[in-house]
Amino acid sequence: MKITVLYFARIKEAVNYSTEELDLPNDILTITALKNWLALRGEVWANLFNGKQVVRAAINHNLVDDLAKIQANDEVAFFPPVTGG
Amino acid sequence: MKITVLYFARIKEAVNYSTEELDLPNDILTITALKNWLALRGEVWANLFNGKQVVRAAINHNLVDDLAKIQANDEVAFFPPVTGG
Amino acid sequence: MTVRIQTEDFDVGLLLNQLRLANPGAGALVSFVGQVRDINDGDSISTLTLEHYPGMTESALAAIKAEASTRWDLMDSLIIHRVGTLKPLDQIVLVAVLSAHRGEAFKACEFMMDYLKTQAPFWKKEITPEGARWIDAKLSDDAALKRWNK
Amino acid sequence: MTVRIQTEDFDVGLLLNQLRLANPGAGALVSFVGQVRDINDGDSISTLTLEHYPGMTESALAAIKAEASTRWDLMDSLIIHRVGTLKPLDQIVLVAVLSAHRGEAFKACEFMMDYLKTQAPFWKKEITPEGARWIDAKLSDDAALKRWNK
Repeated sequence: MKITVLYFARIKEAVNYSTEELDLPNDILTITALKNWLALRGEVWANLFNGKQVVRAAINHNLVDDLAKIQANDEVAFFPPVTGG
Repeated sequence: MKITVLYFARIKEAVNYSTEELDLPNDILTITALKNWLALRGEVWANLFNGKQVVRAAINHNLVDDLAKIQANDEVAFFPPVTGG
Repeated sequence: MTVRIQTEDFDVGLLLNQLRLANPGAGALVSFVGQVRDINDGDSISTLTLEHYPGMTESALAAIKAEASTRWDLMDSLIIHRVGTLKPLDQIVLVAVLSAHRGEAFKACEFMMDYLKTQAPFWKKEITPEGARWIDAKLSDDAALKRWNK
Repeated sequence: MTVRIQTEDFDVGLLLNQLRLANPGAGALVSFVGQVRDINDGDSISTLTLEHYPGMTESALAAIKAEASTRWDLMDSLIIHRVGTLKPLDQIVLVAVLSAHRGEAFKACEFMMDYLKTQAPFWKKEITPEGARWIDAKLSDDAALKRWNK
């Protein structure tokens, strides 16, 4: 299925771009699965998504935990813990 | 001993003045004793100081309870519970 | 550290900016503004008159500020309270607290208001279509104060 | 009920007056202003840049306001948050809550700030003499949030 992925803050700087369109393999159905799949892209990605640092996720503008299910056309965002205010 | 007594808000309106100089009998040494002594002045005073309504007291600008001791030249104030803010 | 009792209105924006800009190490400014409501206990309010005890008021408010400063790490604070005759929508009081972080500023500002409501010698009399009446102290204000007992 | 994300500065005095004067039944206005501190973690700050997630930010802040309104009896509230590059003493955020009585306004304002700090997608990067660094989220903010669990 096709989804849009956005990256913010230090994650955006590390991957060096802010958004991409992805066509996910059939078995990538949750945030955890997507993180593990992205971690296979190379060292930078592995460092971000191997679970050693906290990466928060949102689906369609809602904060979700890693068990959340991804659906076709979702907008998925990855970012560090927020620090506004 | 001589003291100054101030009245505020609805107590001032009831007694119809805001301040007086008093020369207390020797046995009037606490706020309670002063209230009881003032209550002897007549019906208005009895209604205020017979203990049926809450009358707060201050000595020299400090809120005190009724057991507080009065000394010569003190400024004693009587007023209803406060309602600022 | 300012305490003011005055009949004139005050400019909240100006006062908060002064407090804030004088303290570049402060990250958090919490403030309370009290205004005269147009309706109280079901009756419309024409005017609200605030009486106070000159001399004691200033020392009570200074004591409240000093106590807040011993309990929390504050960079500055401000209390301005009006007296005299006000009308609905007039400002009555401003309490503002500046701190490095927000938790202390929120606690100190609410503490100062709870103390002010129960310890500072102000009394309110309102004029309604039914006539004049003194406002009674609220039991809820005494309850609010008790939360701060150490 | 206003939520605004903007690069421009805002006028706290004007905004608080508008909120207050539109609600003559309100007696209590509590507000929080956050400013850029000149020193953070021991280093002087040249600039602070706020990044956010357009679209999600607005909906997160609207959700925070809505949740506060279900928990407390509020007459109005306001959140304004700046993004872009700021310098020390610049205002970052204003949260203001208007209610009939002060207890609810204090609680709701602090609740909204605690939620904003932990749930709204903003990130801060500061420039110091040592270079640029992203600010880490604070454990104390997560702890502050947990107090509000029902």
